[in-house]
Amino acid sequence: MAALDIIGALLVLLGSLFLFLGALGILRMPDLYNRMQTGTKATTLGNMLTLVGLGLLEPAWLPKICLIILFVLITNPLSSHALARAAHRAGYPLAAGSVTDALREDEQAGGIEPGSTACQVRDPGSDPQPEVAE
Amino acid sequence: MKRLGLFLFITAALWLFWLVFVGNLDPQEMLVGAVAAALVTLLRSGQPCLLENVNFLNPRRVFMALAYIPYMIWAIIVANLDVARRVVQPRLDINPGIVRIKTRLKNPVARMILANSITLTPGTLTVEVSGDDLYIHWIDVHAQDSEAASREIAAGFEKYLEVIFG
Amino acid sequence: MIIVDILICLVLLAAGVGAMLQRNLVASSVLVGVVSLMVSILFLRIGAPDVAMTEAAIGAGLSTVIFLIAVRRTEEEEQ
Amino acid sequence: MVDRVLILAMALAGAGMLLALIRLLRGPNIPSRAVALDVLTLITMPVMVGLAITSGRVIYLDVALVYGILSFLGVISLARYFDQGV
Repeated sequence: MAALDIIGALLVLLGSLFLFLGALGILRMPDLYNRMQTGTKATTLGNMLTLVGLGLLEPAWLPKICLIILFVLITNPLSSHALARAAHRAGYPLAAGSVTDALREDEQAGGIEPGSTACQVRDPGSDPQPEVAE
Repeated sequence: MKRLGLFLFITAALWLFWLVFVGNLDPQEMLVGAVAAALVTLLRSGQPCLLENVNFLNPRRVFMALAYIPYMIWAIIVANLDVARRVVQPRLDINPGIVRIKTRLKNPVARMILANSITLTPGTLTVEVSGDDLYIHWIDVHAQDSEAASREIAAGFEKYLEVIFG
Repeated sequence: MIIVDILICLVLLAAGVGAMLQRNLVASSVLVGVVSLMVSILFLRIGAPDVAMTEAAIGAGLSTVIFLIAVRRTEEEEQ
Repeated sequence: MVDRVLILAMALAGAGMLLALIRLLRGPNIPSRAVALDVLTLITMPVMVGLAITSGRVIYLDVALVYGILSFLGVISLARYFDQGV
């Protein structure tokens, strides 16, 4: 039992380190898409490792913890893909040092349908600051 | 026959979920869960199901589907270590861009799993899907060419998914 | 354990003050969602799991959606 | 021993929360804030499960479960806010 406890504690520590690194990543990265890469994906592994470690500390709860991991694995790519797609359609640009943007080129060449026109972002790149109406 | 198999599969999956949610093996709970799972499956049986034209009875496919899970976990761990290395370096070592890759998969479920797998491995993120093309945001672009990028990003997953979904 | 409590309370306070000072309505509603998330952790800490569950479901899940719908409607009204 | 490691891990996760909150407060545009919200929810789930372990009550796990099901609702609704309106 002691061995299981030690392995679980190590996994928890490693996982929380990954959680911390993911949060550090979203603070350091230059643009939205890179933040999505480091932020949501590195924290997915941190989440999985931490939950598996906690499950090893308390083996009776393992099925429910596996269910939580399953939900995270299903919903996380869905939400980040939806966010990336919506942001790209709304016209948020890539960072200055980016190499290539095949999607923008193909959109302008008319190869695929352009982004939806229902939503016009007034100033892509930073928050539209509304005038205060007091 | 095929519809019956699908019915039993979905009912069993829902029942398993119920049991994990409830958390004990009381016969009363198990009975109620089985009835509820069968009822839910019956109520939605008229609608089209994504898994309808997938045949899981082939042992080779089952084996590949089981082998896909450790492969996926290994890919996630390797890619995560790579991204973590990039985050902690004092100078950001990134080279981002959006590339276009082509997929050979025809089945919509297989495409969904491919796109989600690409999104789940750090370093690559599916931004848009259009026809056979997937537009991937890549944190370290070393192949702008569509063919080479497809080989590097998607080939590993496609090898498994092609067998699973035939 | 007290360290975790202090960190959570710091996040809670910063998110609450940020929600008040923030000019952008969407960002403000996201911050309100964070506040209710932290409050649900604090409810867990003081031993009220049912309240925490309700707070997590309503506060962090549903109220963000309702705030966003309201912001969208007001924007349409203004234009 | 294990308890101390758990508290250390939770403190590390709490520091991560603080960093994500800085991005949430500063973030130049709304999708960046949505990413920060996603990270915050992902960090919160292990913290909730850790609290369940340290207090030893299985009902605390259900809170994390409910939150895991509902957490992506906020991010999806933010994405739809950009795409075509909620």
